Amino acid sequence: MRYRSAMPVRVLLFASYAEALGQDEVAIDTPVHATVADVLAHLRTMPGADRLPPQPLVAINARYARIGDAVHAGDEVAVIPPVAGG
Amino acid sequence: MRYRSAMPVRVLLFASYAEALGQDEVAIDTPVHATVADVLAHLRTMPGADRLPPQPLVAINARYARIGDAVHAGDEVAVIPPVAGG
Amino acid sequence: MRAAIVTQPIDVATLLAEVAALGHGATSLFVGTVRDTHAGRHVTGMEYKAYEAMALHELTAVVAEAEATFPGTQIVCEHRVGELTLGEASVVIAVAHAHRASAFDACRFVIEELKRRVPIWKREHYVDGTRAWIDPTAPAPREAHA
Amino acid sequence: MRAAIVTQPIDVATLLAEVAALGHGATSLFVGTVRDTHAGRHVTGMEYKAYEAMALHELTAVVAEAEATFPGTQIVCEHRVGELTLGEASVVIAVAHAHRASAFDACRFVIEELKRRVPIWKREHYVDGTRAWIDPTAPAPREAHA
Repeated sequence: MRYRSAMPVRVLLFASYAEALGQDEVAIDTPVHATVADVLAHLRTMPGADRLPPQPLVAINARYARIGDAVHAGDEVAVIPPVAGG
Repeated sequence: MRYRSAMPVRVLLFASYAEALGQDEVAIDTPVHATVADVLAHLRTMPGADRLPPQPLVAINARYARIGDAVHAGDEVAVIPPVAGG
Repeated sequence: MRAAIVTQPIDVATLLAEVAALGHGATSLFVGTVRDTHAGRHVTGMEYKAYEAMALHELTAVVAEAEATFPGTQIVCEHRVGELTLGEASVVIAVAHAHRASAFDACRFVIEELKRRVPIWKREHYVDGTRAWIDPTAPAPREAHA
Repeated sequence: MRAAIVTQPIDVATLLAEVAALGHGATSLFVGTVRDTHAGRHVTGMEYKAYEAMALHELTAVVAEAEATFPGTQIVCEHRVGELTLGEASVVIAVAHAHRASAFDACRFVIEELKRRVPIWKREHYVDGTRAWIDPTAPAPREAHA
């Protein structure tokens, strides 16, 4: 096992958030033992990320998750704008 | 004008009430200045009328009416069983 | 608005089209159908009978009251009379509005008021060939009335 | 029960037929359609976008919860994604039950929960050619959200 190594995570952006960052998918590397909060912190270094709210809804592998939930290698993390279906 | 004369009234019966009296329409004569109560009293002298409830819903000329409402010559009085539409 | 007592099968698509408008974002439709069971008895068919002139008057009044109570709703309601087979629609109510709350509430209003005051009666036909006029005010032996 | 995210026009008759059963006396249908106005702006079209895998999961969960909350209901729901024109159905919910109260309540439950948690977004197209993703949590300047 390689501790301290980078861990690849796919981040999905939708609707106004995708518009804000100019892309709907970002591949990032996070430390192992990273949480959703770490992923968001990484995202906030990107141009346009100032338009994300302080506490966006998030999902891990297509299920709603909490900001403190652990993220694992290969996970798909989604940042979910206020939903507007119907 | 002929006071004290008989006044023709058409009485409509529906559903279980028509079944009870064996007919769906009755032509009766009531005194002038009669009310719905008088019409019902007349109806109660007929065979099967014991199956009518003490205070049935009534209508005069296709509008809900009260037991004390006046009935006029040529009126159509309906005795309305509990409705069951829908 | 439109209210009608009809003798032919009710066409849901027609009613939906009738209330459609570009300003409407929500449509609530209610369909009442003939069930195969009532109060624990197996039903084979149903006969609806109306005091037609009065039923049309009351149904029209109910629909008008619903549109007045929920401003902006567009409502169409048809109630069928005559002999119906199992699964056939006895009543259809279509309500459209800009928003869903009024559409739902007005649709519910119409069916509740219709059942409370529109002079229509139904006679169930049973497997054994007997028939009985339904009295919704009578206590049901095994289940609540639809 | 059935829940689906679809790209083709939703056929109301298909959904109604799908929930029909001889034991059902009541069907509540909800249709959400694209309006020509929102928050005082004239809308010319709408684009719906879903996080598809998650949207299907959540929509299925909502329908399953509705059937569990209102036992005896049979529910089908389709939500459309892609480009829609004015008046087209974005969502249709059909709920059948023996009795009307559960049919209405379950139908309302599904649309409310869907709007609360199913990850679908919509972008309005305006007369001036601009487009905007809708945030239902933002205060609307002139009217409440549909």
